[in-house]
Amino acid sequence: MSETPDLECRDISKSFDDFKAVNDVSFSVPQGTFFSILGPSGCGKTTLLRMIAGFQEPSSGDLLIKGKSVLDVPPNKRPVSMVFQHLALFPMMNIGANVGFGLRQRGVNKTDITKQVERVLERVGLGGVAERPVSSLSGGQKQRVAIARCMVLEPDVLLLDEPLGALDLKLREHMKIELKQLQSEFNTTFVYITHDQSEALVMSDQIAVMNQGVFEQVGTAKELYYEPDTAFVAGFVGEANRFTAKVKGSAGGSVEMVTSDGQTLHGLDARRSLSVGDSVDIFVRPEAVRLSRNQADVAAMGNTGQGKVANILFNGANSQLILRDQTTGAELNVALPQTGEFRDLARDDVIHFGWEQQQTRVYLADGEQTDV
Amino acid sequence: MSETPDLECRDISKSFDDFKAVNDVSFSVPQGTFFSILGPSGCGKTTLLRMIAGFQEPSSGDLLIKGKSVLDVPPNKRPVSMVFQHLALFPMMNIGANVGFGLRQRGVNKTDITKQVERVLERVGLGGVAERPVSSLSGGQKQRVAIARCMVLEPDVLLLDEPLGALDLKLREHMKIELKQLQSEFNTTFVYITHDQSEALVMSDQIAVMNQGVFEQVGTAKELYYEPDTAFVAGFVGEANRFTAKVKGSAGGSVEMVTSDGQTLHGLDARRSLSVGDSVDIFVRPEAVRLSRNQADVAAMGNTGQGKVANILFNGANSQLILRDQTTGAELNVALPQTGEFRDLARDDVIHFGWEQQQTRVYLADGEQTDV
Amino acid sequence: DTLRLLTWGGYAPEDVIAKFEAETGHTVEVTKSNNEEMIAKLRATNGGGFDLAQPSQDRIAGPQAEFGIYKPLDMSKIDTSLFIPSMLEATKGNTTVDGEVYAVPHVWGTSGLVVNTAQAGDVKDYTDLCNDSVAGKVSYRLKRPTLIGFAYSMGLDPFAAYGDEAAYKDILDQVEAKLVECKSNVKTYWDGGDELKNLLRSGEVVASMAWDTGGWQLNDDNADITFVAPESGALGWIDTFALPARGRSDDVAYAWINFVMQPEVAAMITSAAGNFTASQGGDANVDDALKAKYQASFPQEAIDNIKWYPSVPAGLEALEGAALDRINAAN
Amino acid sequence: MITGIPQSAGFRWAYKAYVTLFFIYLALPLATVCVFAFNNSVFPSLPWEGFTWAWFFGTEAPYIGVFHERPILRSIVTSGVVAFWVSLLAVFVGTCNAFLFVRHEFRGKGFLYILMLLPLIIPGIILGISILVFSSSVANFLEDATGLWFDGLRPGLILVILGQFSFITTFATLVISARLQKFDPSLEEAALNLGATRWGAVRAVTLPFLFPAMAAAGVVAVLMSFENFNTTLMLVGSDAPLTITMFDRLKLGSTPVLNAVSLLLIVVSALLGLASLLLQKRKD
Amino acid sequence: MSDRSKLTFWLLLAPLLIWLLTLIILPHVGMFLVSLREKVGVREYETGFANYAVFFNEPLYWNTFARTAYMSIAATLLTLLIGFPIAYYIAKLTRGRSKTTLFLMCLIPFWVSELVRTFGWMILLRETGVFSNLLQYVGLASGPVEMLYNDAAIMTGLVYTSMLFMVVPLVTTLDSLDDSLIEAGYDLGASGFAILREIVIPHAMPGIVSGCIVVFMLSLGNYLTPILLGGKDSLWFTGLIYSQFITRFNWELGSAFGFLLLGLSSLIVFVGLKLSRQSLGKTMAQ
Ligand SMILES: Nc1ncnc2c1ncn2[C@@H]1O[C@H](COP(=O)(O)OP(=O)(O)OP(=O)(O)O)[C@@H](O)[C@H]1O
Ligand SMILES: Nc1ncnc2c1ncn2[C@@H]1O[C@H](COP(=O)(O)OP(=O)(O)OP(=O)(O)O)[C@@H](O)[C@H]1O
Ligand SMILES: NCCCCNCCCN
Ligand SMILES: [Mg+2]
Ligand SMILES: [Mg+2]
Repeated sequence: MSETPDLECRDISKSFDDFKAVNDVSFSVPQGTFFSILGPSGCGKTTLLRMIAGFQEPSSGDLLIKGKSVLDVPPNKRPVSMVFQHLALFPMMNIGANVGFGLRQRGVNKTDITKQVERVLERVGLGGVAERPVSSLSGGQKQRVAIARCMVLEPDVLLLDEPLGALDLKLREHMKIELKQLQSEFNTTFVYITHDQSEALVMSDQIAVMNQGVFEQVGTAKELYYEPDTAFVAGFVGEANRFTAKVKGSAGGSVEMVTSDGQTLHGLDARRSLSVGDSVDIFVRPEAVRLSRNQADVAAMGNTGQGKVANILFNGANSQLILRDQTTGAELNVALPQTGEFRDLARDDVIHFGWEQQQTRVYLADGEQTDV
Repeated sequence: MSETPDLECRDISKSFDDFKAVNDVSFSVPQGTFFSILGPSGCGKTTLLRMIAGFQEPSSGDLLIKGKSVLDVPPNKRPVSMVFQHLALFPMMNIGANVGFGLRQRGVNKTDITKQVERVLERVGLGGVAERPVSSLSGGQKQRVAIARCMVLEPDVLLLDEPLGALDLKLREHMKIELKQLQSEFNTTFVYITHDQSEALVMSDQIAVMNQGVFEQVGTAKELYYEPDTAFVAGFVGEANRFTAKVKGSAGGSVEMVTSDGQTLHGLDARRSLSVGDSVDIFVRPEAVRLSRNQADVAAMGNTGQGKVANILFNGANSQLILRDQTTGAELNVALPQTGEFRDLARDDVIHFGWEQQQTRVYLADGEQTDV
Repeated sequence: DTLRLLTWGGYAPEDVIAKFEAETGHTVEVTKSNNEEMIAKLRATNGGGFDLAQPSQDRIAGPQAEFGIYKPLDMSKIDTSLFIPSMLEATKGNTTVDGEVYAVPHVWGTSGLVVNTAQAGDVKDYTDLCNDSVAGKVSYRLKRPTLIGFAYSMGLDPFAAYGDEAAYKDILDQVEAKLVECKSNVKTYWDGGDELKNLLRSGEVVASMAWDTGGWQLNDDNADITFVAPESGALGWIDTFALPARGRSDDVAYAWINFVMQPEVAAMITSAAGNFTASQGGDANVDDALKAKYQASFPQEAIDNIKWYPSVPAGLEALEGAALDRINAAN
Repeated sequence: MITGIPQSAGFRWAYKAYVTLFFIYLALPLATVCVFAFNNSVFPSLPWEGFTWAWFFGTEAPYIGVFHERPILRSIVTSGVVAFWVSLLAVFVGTCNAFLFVRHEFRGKGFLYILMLLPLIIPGIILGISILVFSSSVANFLEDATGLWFDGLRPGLILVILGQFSFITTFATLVISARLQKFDPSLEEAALNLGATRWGAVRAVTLPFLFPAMAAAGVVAVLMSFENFNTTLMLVGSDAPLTITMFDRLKLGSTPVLNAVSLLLIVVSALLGLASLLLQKRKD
Repeated sequence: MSDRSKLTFWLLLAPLLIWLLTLIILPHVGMFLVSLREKVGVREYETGFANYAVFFNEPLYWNTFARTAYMSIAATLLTLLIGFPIAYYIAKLTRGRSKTTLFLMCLIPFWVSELVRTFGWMILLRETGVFSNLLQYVGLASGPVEMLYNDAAIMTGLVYTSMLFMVVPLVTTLDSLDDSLIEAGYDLGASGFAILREIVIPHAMPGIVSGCIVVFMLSLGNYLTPILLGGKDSLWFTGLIYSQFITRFNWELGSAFGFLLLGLSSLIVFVGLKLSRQSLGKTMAQ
């Protein structure tokens, strides 16, 4: 992309006393992108966002919006707007006054404010509520007002700090889709932070996975899910069975490993960076595991075994099986096929399972990253 | 079941002024069952539970525990214990005193109390914490203390009012499994209320789906999921595409319907209770819909069509597609196969879809229930 | 038993109390007050809460008629031989209501001027307090003696007008005008004797209308300060003993009266309060310095010129109060 | 703290300076009072005549120290007695009120609540006067009717206690209600569910939860009682509490013995304040 | 059970009713009745409004009344003006330990009685006092300066003595103002002043009103401060009431004055509540 990105962070860091909350983070967000930052609690997401908004000064690094450094611009002058976690709608003003607040500060005249407020409220599907108090809205509607309040100012970048965190489950599911729709309608650059992977996966064009102040990986949802760069990303994004093992043998890009339970697993060593004796972390997604009553069906797979059903977690389309490996006793989570093929499986049934070598993701255990 | 059930409600009702919060509910819970009551907010779950605990007097009906009516027994004398939504651990007492509270009320002597408290704490995996303050525990541990506090009294029935509601997502997933384990260990009858279908589905032996004060259906998780009795259950338990349509023709147990969009759908009319012209609600689960690039693959199914990909909600194993029917423009949610078969599908791609007649659940629209 | 005594500052010094307690085994609790508050308290308690009170003789008959807060004295329990007969008779006469006697005299003295002669030598009469030379450095009480003192010094005769409300009102109006005009000269209106002494001693005030004792006591510290009998005459008062209507320890009260009227004890009180008592021979034991000061302040013509308060007729106090309020409010 | 709002250094400096000045303003009179408790002079004012302990321990007139001033010592005891009863009554009634207003719904609740708040906006002197006038009329009536004496209805300790109680109870009610409001009623239900009786549940769970607030209300009541002047002034009989005694002294002209008493009061209040603070700490 | 809860209800109601009835309501009714008593002679009374007529016919009384009211209002506004930045500083610009410390430091003056506090001011302000000497020492004054016995001294004392009752409710309400509202304001382009006016003050309104009510009541009902610091200019309505009772033994007029003061205070509080659209119950529960 030769265009200047809407937002660019260059080696940005923030220390609190001795503690580095954000550590040399660099990224850029092209115009119109829905960019998510996904990471566990305390990893530095909010700190990063507040630096972008201007509420916190970076300890080092530079921050550019539309190509211009904004480090010296105070928050009330930056061309970014922020949707706060608890929305921070002004309870002392009605909805219209909330949405018009920013325009009033800019000295826009009253009739224009009324017009623009009504227009943006209509765009978020809330036409005609301007006179009502904020408290009369439902959670999802408040959400939309918070976005409208920012969008009416036509910011270059909209920052969102876990805006769905306070909503209940069903509404959150719904708002995920709605938020993405609003973003593409307004065609504004969104920087969205969350610790909920499903939010990030569903909505984003680009996702940065953050951990302990650094970005572990930046990519599309699929890249993160199917090709995690690091063990952290593999474990944090999506569900996975996790094993720790030692490399036993390595030949022709294929690698053989033995877990602490004594189970032998096979994976690919695409980069040929593993050597015998290395400790590795292994991740296998539950849906990668195939089941069969017939050994032959799975025999050709790189990893096979026989397991006893320890527990069936029936949950409709998302049902899972907990299998206990008959030889090693290790537990394995397996997604039940949505086809309902194994609907009649019962506890203590014995079944064959297997998964392909290339579905086994292997990472060197100590920090050093090896993607197979 | 000839054994007397642990808990039995007979036509129990509760009115607040003119409003019937619980309306002629009858059910019985055999010893050792994990019985869940699942329903949306405000449907009367808490009211029902509080009547069982004795905190609210039924307006009519009877309530039996181990075969004996307990209507006249005050709450502090009923052989039921309750785990409260926010646990209601006593902050002014340490963990041991919390767990021993009920025994103290019974006048058990001190040494016995200490012994029993220690034993029950060990059973919930918290041996040796009796002296610590409640605030030193994590959310999941508090949960277990709350259960221990009840279980030490060996109640006939343990009532749980959305006890996982206050926990965060990851912990809730974990506690679901743990709760079920505790229940089978203690072999106590649990009556569990929740509005989260996945909790109910994963844990329960029996689930009652409640709506507006009445039980819509009582059954196992699978029964509810695969054979919902009513439109409400079909819509509330699990995800579903919903259509409203009119019956066009009915022949040999098979029924043909046309949606308001003009789409023709086929379902089974097992009870042969539908007649031409009836308005119906139709539910199709996203995972029941098959996709194919090849029309021939789905041609044999009762319902087929061709759709354009309107949106891909990538979410790892739970990814969904939103298809727009090319002829009617209707939207259809389709679960993407976990196999990753359609991983390369992109927006605006056109694809064939289809589902079987028997996967189409049809209900008469106006209250009257017809299960096909 | 306990004697709850409602009295003026200085009338029940610690040494006297200690002596009384040692001799009789009773204890004494003292509440310090002034005339108005004594009456107000007794009125609120309907004559309870205290066993012995010491209002001035002119303030007994009126309140008694109005509120019935005292009980008649049983003269047989009082050793009348301890009193100076003329004072005893005068007091009994002024405090008789419906044929019953309500008070016997205790301490007497005068109100006049206390002046720092070095800085305010020209202050000779009440009205001199309004001279420019002492602007901002004078003080007086905002109470009825001030009204009366100023009236005399303005050449009026308020006591003579006691019987004629209209005439009295006319006098009050003139005095009020004078005091309002004089207000800018005033530093602050003093309230208690010690407060005034502090003001004079610190030099914040150089001349004041005040009780004679204050002047004499200050004279010990600073020879320039002394009591001056005003040219228009000092005002003579007698503070008394009266029994509150619902006192509980009458016997102790009588015991106290008979005890403090003994000449030696009376002398102790005189040296504490600075004023002479109605005790027969009580002045014999008083130290000569005080006597000397008394004589210096009161040459014979000044003694003859003392205006003794007659009993206040009911109703006048309301007029006075209103006038005082207006003075207080004026700017 | 709002870290996010950048402000100019000059503004921040001026703001800090203002805050500093404010606290100097708060501290100055008290510090002055304390310092002059040690002035070797009969006036609590300049010039400084040197340091002395006489205003605490002196026995020679006029240098009589607090510890040898019988009337002052007696009035401290009186104040203590009054404060004790006032806080006991206020906390008791305040607790009852809290339960009533937080736990019960009844007709006229809003009206009673406003009535309960009323003492806050009645000037203390009026409160004192009205009680004085009323109790006097009742006493007069009863005495006329029975011929007995009703000294308790005349100015004196009982009326002082009742007078202070009449408005301090409002404070106690507010403090205790605030905490009871935060109480999760399901705790009480949990206790019932575990077999406790209704009163047993209140005793085992609710009262311990309320205790810090009750203690805090008690301390506040003691402090307010100790320093109350306006209401007490109208109701006092022969036993004057400390503030009244000090006021009488001050009117008559003060010696540094008043500073000495004040210093002692400051110390004791500070200790009480700290104690209540520790109680508050424990409750969170 | 419902019988028992009825019993509990009545048992809880009883102390409240006894308290309010015997110590608040009946005494005020009694006082009102006394205020209607006209004295016509020694121990002779008639019923009527003569005492109220006295008030309205004597300019002195209603002047004092008005002066007390406006001085109290001035003291209230001054306290608000001085206290607000302090409360804001404590609530919003400090955290943790220093917040607690500053807050407690606000309470320190109230560990002693108003009398002692006022006494302290007397020592500071009097002609031979600390300030006067200090001014002479640094050469700003050539002779002793009297700072006591004037309205400014009364104001100083009133503001000082009221400060706590303003700062505490303000800190409480400002504390409950979510910081993110202020940040959101900035983020939307507001200046510091706009945020103060549009967000902070509207949010703090209940605290402002409750602080103002209490401070106003305390000033209006004050007795000590005007007496001790005001000296010859101390005129205050409570002083008039006191003197009717204590130096004039005129309970009837005193009661009438008391009622008028009560009426005035209720009226001003009512107007204040109406203007700020607050309710007594809400603001006082702060
Ligand atoms: N003002 C501060 N002073 C000191 N440490 C801070 C400050 N603000 C944040 N931190 C620390 O920096 C780290 C990152 O905090 P941050 O709020 O950015 O996390 P987060 O990723 O937003 O977490 P969450 O998902 O819980 O909101 C945390 O360890 C936090 O304790
Ligand atoms: N004491 C009461 N008085 C009046 N109505 C009540 C009372 N308690 C409950 N209700 C009403 O009864 C209905 C059922 O309430 P209930 O608390 O049982 O719902 P619920 O199913 O537990 O909901 P949730 O999942 O939100 O907890 C609601 O509409 C509620 O408003
Ligand atoms: N008008 C009567 C004044 C009485 C004064 N008694 C003064 C006592 C001073 N120590
Ligand atoms: Mg955060
Ligand atoms: Mg509920």
